[in-house]
Formats: sequence, structure tokens, C-alpha cells
Amino acid sequence: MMPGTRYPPMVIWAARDIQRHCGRSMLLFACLASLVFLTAMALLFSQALDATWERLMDQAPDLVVRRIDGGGWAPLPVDVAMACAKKIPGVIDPTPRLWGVVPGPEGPVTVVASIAVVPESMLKGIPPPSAGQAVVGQGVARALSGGRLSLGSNHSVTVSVIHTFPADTGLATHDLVWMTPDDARPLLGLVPGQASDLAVHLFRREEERAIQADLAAAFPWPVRITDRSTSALNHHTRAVRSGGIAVVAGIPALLALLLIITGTVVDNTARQAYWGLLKSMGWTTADMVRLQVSRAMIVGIPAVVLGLASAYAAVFYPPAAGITAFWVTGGQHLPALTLVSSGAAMVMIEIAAMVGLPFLAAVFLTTLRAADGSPWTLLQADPWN
Amino acid sequence: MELNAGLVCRGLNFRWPGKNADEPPVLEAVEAVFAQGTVSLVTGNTGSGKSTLMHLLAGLLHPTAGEVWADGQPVSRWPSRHRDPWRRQVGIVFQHLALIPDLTVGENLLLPMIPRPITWSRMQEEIRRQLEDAGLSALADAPTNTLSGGQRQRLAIARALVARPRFVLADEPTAFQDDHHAARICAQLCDIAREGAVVVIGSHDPRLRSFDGIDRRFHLASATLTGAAVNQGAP
Amino acid sequence: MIWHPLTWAFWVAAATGGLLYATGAVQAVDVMLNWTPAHADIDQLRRERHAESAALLGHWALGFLTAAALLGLVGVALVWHRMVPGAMCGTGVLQAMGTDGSRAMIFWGVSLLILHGWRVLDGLDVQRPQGVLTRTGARLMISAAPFFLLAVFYSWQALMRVETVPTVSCCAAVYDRVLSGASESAALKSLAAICLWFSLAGGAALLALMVLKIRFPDRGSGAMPAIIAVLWSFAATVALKQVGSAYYYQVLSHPCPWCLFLPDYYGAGFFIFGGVAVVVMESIAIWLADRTRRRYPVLAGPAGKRIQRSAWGIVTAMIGFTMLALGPAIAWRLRTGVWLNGSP
Amino acid sequence: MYRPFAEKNYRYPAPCRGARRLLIIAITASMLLGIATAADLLRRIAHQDDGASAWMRTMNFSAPALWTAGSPMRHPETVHPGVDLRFSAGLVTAP
Repeated sequence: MMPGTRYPPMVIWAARDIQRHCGRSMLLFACLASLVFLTAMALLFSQALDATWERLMDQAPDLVVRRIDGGGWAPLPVDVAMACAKKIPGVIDPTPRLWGVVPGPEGPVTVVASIAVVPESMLKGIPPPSAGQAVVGQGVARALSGGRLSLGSNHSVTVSVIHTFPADTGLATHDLVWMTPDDARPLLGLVPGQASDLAVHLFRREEERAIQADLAAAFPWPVRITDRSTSALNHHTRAVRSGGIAVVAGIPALLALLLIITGTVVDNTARQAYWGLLKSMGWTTADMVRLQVSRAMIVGIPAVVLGLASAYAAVFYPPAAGITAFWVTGGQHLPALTLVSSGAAMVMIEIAAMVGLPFLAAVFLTTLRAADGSPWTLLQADPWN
Repeated sequence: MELNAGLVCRGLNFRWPGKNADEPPVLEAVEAVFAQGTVSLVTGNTGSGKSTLMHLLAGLLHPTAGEVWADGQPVSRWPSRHRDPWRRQVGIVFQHLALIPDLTVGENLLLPMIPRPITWSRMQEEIRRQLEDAGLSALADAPTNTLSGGQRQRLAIARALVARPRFVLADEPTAFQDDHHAARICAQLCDIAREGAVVVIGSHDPRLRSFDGIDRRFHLASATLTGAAVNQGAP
Repeated sequence: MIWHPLTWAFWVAAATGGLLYATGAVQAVDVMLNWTPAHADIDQLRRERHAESAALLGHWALGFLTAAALLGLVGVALVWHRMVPGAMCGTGVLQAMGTDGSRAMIFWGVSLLILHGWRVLDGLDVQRPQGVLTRTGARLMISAAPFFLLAVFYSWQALMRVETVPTVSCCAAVYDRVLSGASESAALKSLAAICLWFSLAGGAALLALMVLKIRFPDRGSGAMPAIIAVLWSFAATVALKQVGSAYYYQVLSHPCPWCLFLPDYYGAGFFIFGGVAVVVMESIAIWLADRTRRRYPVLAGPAGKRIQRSAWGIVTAMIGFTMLALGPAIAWRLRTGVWLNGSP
Repeated sequence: MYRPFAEKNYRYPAPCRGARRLLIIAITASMLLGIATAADLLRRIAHQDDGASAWMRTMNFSAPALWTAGSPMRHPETVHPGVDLRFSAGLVTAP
């Protein structure tokens, strides 16, 4: 094939037109790429946060049953609670949990103790803590001095840290102190035979709401039941809301800037004579729109791709990801995020709609305004007269 | 009047918009047939309305009254979305040439070809042919603003002819040419006409008046077009 | 939901499309009121430019508004249910939106259908320079305005309602409908059966008509295929919901059309209902082209070609619809030897 | 040296070489960037954070550790229905 024949002539001519007005095209490219970068970064961040939450929340128990009394939360007798929960059809695998929040050296930490034995396949080299020992998350490990950790205020417990949870488990273990039940109980104010609460899994997750009333009635004391889907909904709502707020806060101003720049680039009165000349040679207004849209695409597609790729790097690649997290969360440390392909596709669709459509409309409207005249009138705007 | 052949003016009137009704019109009751396969010369003094007539024939201006028919179709009545693409059949040489100075010679010739449904290679072939005819082959890559006046005019004519138009409207096509090149341009226009095109030349160049390739001569004066056939043997 | 980025994407697309449409409609008003093709005065020249701009604007507006409608559909079917407590699919979202959601969808559909009709007429009008359909086209384009305004109004209402919605239960909504109809189950069953058989018979008739239209575009009525297609679309939707969808869900009764859009069922709803939409749109194109052919002999040629093109579109869409709607049922029957309800 | 494209290009009177080069650069750069990003995305999806999920499941955590310990989002089960959490520290304003 002869070189050049693989592209439609209109597209080649659009590229030639870009060459003729290189500075303006570069300005448009920069403006569009930065607009896409800012929009996509906020959207990708919220999408990734949402995907991460969803993935992790999928592992959470369907229901958590806590005993309440006049003073607030009360310890749960394990045997009674297990027996009551097992009576309800659809409940599988009720598990008492020993956990609580206690003051650590640099703020609160989450103390957990596993009553059951953690399977070897999970541990992957992490030694389970013995009495007086603890395994801690990355966030807690940073505050350690001399490998010992003092927790609690009234009933202080000091344990030696024998291991740190790997960084790739940070989404679950960042603030964790894992110790034996015997070490944990004094800290949490529990006696043997008591648990903090009861985690319940269901045979059918869809029954999450329906089963709550039966479950609550089965216990001999008042209980408060929280469900997984409410937490998941809260997380999801926060993620998309914060993404939406970021978009709403920054985008209109940038969009206005884009429209102005597009208008300046496309609608140049000095080009009116050019449009008139083209019309006198048989170009139609639709041809000119096609030319300008091709031109906008040649500049716009690489700009959009560059903006998206930069946003992707800014969200997922350290150290850029750290800067992004610092910027968008106001200094919170965020562990590595994950993304699902459907989430990425949704971000692409949203970017196309929020940036691509107004950009194309601006190109179209300004071209139409400039070229929609009689060819003779347009020709008169020219220096050759 | 035969409306099916070539370009036909029927009762053509033109008055600039915004002018008073009592001022004389630019063109009044113009009746003319520019037949297929002929070369017609419209002469007249400067400001007599030759360029306006050319622009009316090309559909760039709209007649105040009357019609322009092309191949049996009232093109001057057509709405713009039909008249604009119809202009692909028209090759027009502007008096002011209207070349794009920062484009090369070859690229200026590319302009009328772009919206046509032909391949890139075919476009390049047509441009090459036209450059050879205009004697500009060596200057294909030269920016237009480096050409001499005569070369620029030959380029404007080449641009009008490059897409093999049905109707060629040339306004003062020999203004910047020496005798040799003027004769060559006339011969080129005659060749186009012999291939079946309608060629209308608007000029007050005395060299054209004596050129024997002209089939019909018209004279425009006081907004009225008068004329007669010269070469009866024309097809 | 108001903060959901897809909601913003929807509104940006709708606003941009609305701006293009409004600009085009304003120019079309001048064309509709004062179009005088026999005149050559300055006003008529301006109107000619307006007609050309309005046509370009209309085409772009249709594209943008279609994109907005698709974004809204994606939102309802795939995305927004995660923001509505208790919702599992589009049924829950529509339940949260109340009647405003359904109204918005209807008005979006009508607006796009009218603009599609305008597009057909404009496509025919542009084939000949006489401009015989220019005024009609302008009128049709403007007539979409009230429906579009209502679509935007109800979309806003619906999305605002979702913001404060209590917990919904979309599965319960579907099953409630089944249970409340239990007493009339015989009537429901017979309705489903009637719809199934009408959709099969109507589909066959429509296919036969389309084959005739492809061969003889200048013969026969254009209204008949349009009427059959519209009735068929209702019957096919009911039959799909009551009978065909069960083979996707592989449960005896879950008459929910929105679950078909979910990724669990490969987004089949988009293709199935897209096929129905194509059939309705192209049948209307046939009707309009046939009317044009009869009224304006100058456009008989282009109208005939348009009829043929639309007929091919309907045939393709119906084949796609049939394969997607009946394919799982036939596969089930071949695999198990019985239909889902146990009948051999 | 035989240079087929250069010779063929030379035959064109209006080759628009720069424009074609610009097109090639735009298309190639877009494709490369797109493919690189898509490949990284696929790699990322294939190696999701399985470790964190496994510990979530094993320890029966109700929420991931994306907030400070003790905050209501970190421990949703501790939120009493009677407490109105108008002010919630942490990731409230984070996207």
C-alpha cells in the first residue's frame, strides 16, 4: 500500500491543519490532558477505594451480634450465644470474637485474639503469638521501641512483638495487634467464657435483613445486630460521593477553561476566509465540521489517553500514589489500592461523557458558528481583498 | 431557451443587499447560455460586473431575481446544503487568486480534492497532471508565497482545473501573464472545453479578444449582457 | 446518588445534548414558520442556512441525547442500585424513584423516537434539492421539545427522590407482583401464553413482510409493518419477562426484566431490548419513508432505498433478538429434555 | 541504498509528510500508552490483594483497616443506633 493511502484524506488534512497552527494545538492538548488527569485521578481514586472496600467487605461476616444493656455494650457469654445462634435456620458458622480498641503508644490500636487455631496455610511464615507475645500490623510496628509494646491504660499489658504482618495484608492488618486470648482478655475487660461479640455467616446472604428479627429474638438479652450490606453501602456511598464531590468542585471551572480555549482555537475570524475558500471549492458545512472534529480527535485522543495514563500512575504507583493519597485525603496514610476492570471501564465512560462530550460539542458549535455563512461573505473577511 | 445544456442565465438580476432600490442594479435581465464544450468570453470595463456574474454562476452569490440553471437544474434556487456540494463541479479562478500562502503549491492543489470520494493516490495523480500542464512541476514543494505573480496565477488556474470540473469560471485568468503564458492558458482552457466542460472567462485583457479559441463573446455594460457566437463549428 | 460520578456524566451528556437540540430547535422555528423555497430574498437565504445548521445540530443532538439516555440506562441497570439500600438491580432503583423514574424513561424514549423520525425525514430530504420535507422536518424536530423537557424534569425528580429513599426490596417487589397475581394466576398464565404465541406469530409475520419490503420496496403499506412491530414489541417484552427470562435465571419464576442487564447474565438485556428498540425504530422509519414515497414522487427513489435498509435492519435485529431470547430456552430443552415448567 | 518509501513519497506532489508523521505519532503514542496501562491493569487485577482478604476472613473483621482504630467506619459494629455521627473523623472527605 502506498504511504498515506491508509488514512482518509480528510484526516491527513486535519493533521496538516494542526501542523499549521501548532501552538494552539499544543495549548489545547495540554489543557485537555490536564483536565482529564484531574478528573480521572479523582474518579479512579474513588473507584479503586470502592473496589478495594467491596472486595474486602465480601469477606466480612454477614451479621455481627453484640449484647447491650443499660450501660452500653456488654460482654457476650460464648456458650449461650452460640447455642442461641445455632437454633436459627440459615445461620452457619457463628464465631465468637475477642477484640477491642485499646490505647497504644501512638494512638488507638485494634487488639484481636483468635480463639480458634489459625490454619497453617494462612500463616505463611508468621509465627502465631504465644503468651506475652504479639504480631502487629505495619502501622503499629512503626511506633515500636525495642521490640516491646505497651497497651492499655487501666490494665496495662506489655508484650514482645515477634513479627509484623506483611505489607500486602495492610488493608486488613494495618492497625492490628494479634495476641493470645489470655493476654487480650484483661485488656478488653473480659473473663474466660466471654467474647466481645458474635460473627455470623448465613447460608443465603440475601436473607441478611430478613433473619435479623428471628436472631434478635433468639437471645435471652437485648442485642444489637449490624449487617454487612449496611457497612458496604456506607463505604460505597462515601467512595462515590467523595469522587463526585471532587469532580463537582473542580471540573466546572476547568471545563469552562476548556470551552474558552477550544473556542479560541477553532473559531478564529482570520480563518473565515479560509472557510469561504473551501466552500467555494465544494466543501460543505458538514465537511468542515468533519475536518474540525478529525482535528479535535487527533489532538484529543492522545491527550485523553495521556491524562488517563497519568491519573492511573498517580493513583496506583508509589511514590506518586502516596502524593495523591496525601493530596486527596489530607494526609491520611492509604495502603495500596486495587481496581477491577469494570470499575476502570466505568471511569472511562464517565470521562468520555464529562470531558469528551463537552469538548466535541464545543468544537462542533464553534465550527458551525464560524463556517455557517455564505461563501461569498466568508471570502470577504480575507486579507487578499 | 434551452435549459439542459451547460450554464444558463434566465432573467438574472443582481443588486447588492442594502442598496437603494432606485440605484441601478449590477446585473439586469441577463439572458445567456454558456453551452457545454464551448469557451465563452465575457468582456467589460472594470467594475462592470464581470466578477459578480462569475460569482453568481458559481453559486457564491444569490441572484436578486432570475435563475442560474446548470445541466437543467435551477442551482441558484437550491438551498445551501445542496448548492455547496454542487460547487464541486465548478472550478473557479478568483481575480484575487485566493491562494493559501503558507501551504505548498501541491497542497494548494489538494484543497478542492479533500472532500471528494477519491483515494489519496488518485488525488496525487491529478495534482501531478495539473502541475505538469501548468509548468509548475518543479515547484510542487515550494511555499506559495515564494512564487512570482505569474506562477501564482497559473497555480490558481491549476487549482480550478485539478478536480476536472464540469464548469470552469475564470476571472481575469491572464492578468499577470506574458504573451506566451497567456496563450498557453487560453489553450489549456480550450482543451478543457473540448473535453466537455463549460468554460466562461471574464476578462478585459485585449489579447483574449483576439484569441481564436473563443466560441462566444459577451459584453457586459450598463448591467446588460450582450453577445454572439463566434465559432459556429463548436460542438 | 446525586454525587455519583455517573449521575454527573448523565447530566453533562443530557445538558450538552439539550444545548445542541435547543440551538437547532430555535433555528428550526424560523424554518417552520417562514420557509418559502420559491423566494430568493435575504430572509430565505438566512433560513436556508438555518435549515442546514438545524439539520447538523439535530443529528449531533440526537447522538448526544442517545448517549445520555444510554448512560441513564447503564446507571439504572448496572450502577445506581448499589447506592439504594436493598436494591439488587434496576427494579430496586425504579422502585426507589417511584413513578418519576418510569415516566422519565417513557419521555426519554418518546423524545428519541421523534428525533429518530426527524432523522429519517431529514435523510430523505437531503437527497433532493427541492426541500419538500424541510418544513415537515423542522416541525417534527420542534415537536420533540415538550417530551424532552418532561424527560429532563422527571429525570431530575427521580434522581432527587433516590437521595432520601428508605430501604427497598426489589426482589420482594417482583415476588409481590407474582404473589398478588396468584389469585389471577390462570389469567396471568394465559396472558403470558398469548403474548408468547403472538410474539412468535407476529415475529414471523414481520419477517415475511420485511422480506417482501426488501424485494418490493415500492409496494404495500408502510403502516402495517409499523403497527405489527409496535404490538410485537409489547408482546415480545411480556413473553420475555414471563417466560424467556426464566431460562437465563434458571429459576421457575423471577419475572424481572432488569436482572437481565446485570453482568451475571452477561448484560444480555442490553442486546435483547436493544433488538426490540431497533425493530420499533426501523418500523417507524419504514412508515415515514412509505408516506414520503406516496406524497412526494420526487423522493420515491430515496424512500424506496430507505425502506429496504430499514427492512434489513429489522430482519437482523429480529434474528438477534430471537437467538438471545429463545436460545437459552432451546438449550435447556435440548439438555434436559423438558421445558423449565416440566412440560415435555 | 534502496529506500522504497522515500522514493514513493517523492512521487507525491503533495505528500503532507509532516502531517502523516504527526498522525502516526498520535496513533502510536495513544496505542502504546493505552496498551501499557491496560496491561498493568490486567496484571494488577490478576494479582489482587489476596493476603488482606484472607486475614479479613480468618479474623472475621467487619471492615478494612482504612480508618483509625476506634473510628465508627473501622468498627461499624460498635456504632450505637442512638448515636448521631454528625462528625466522623478520618476519610469522610477523602475520595
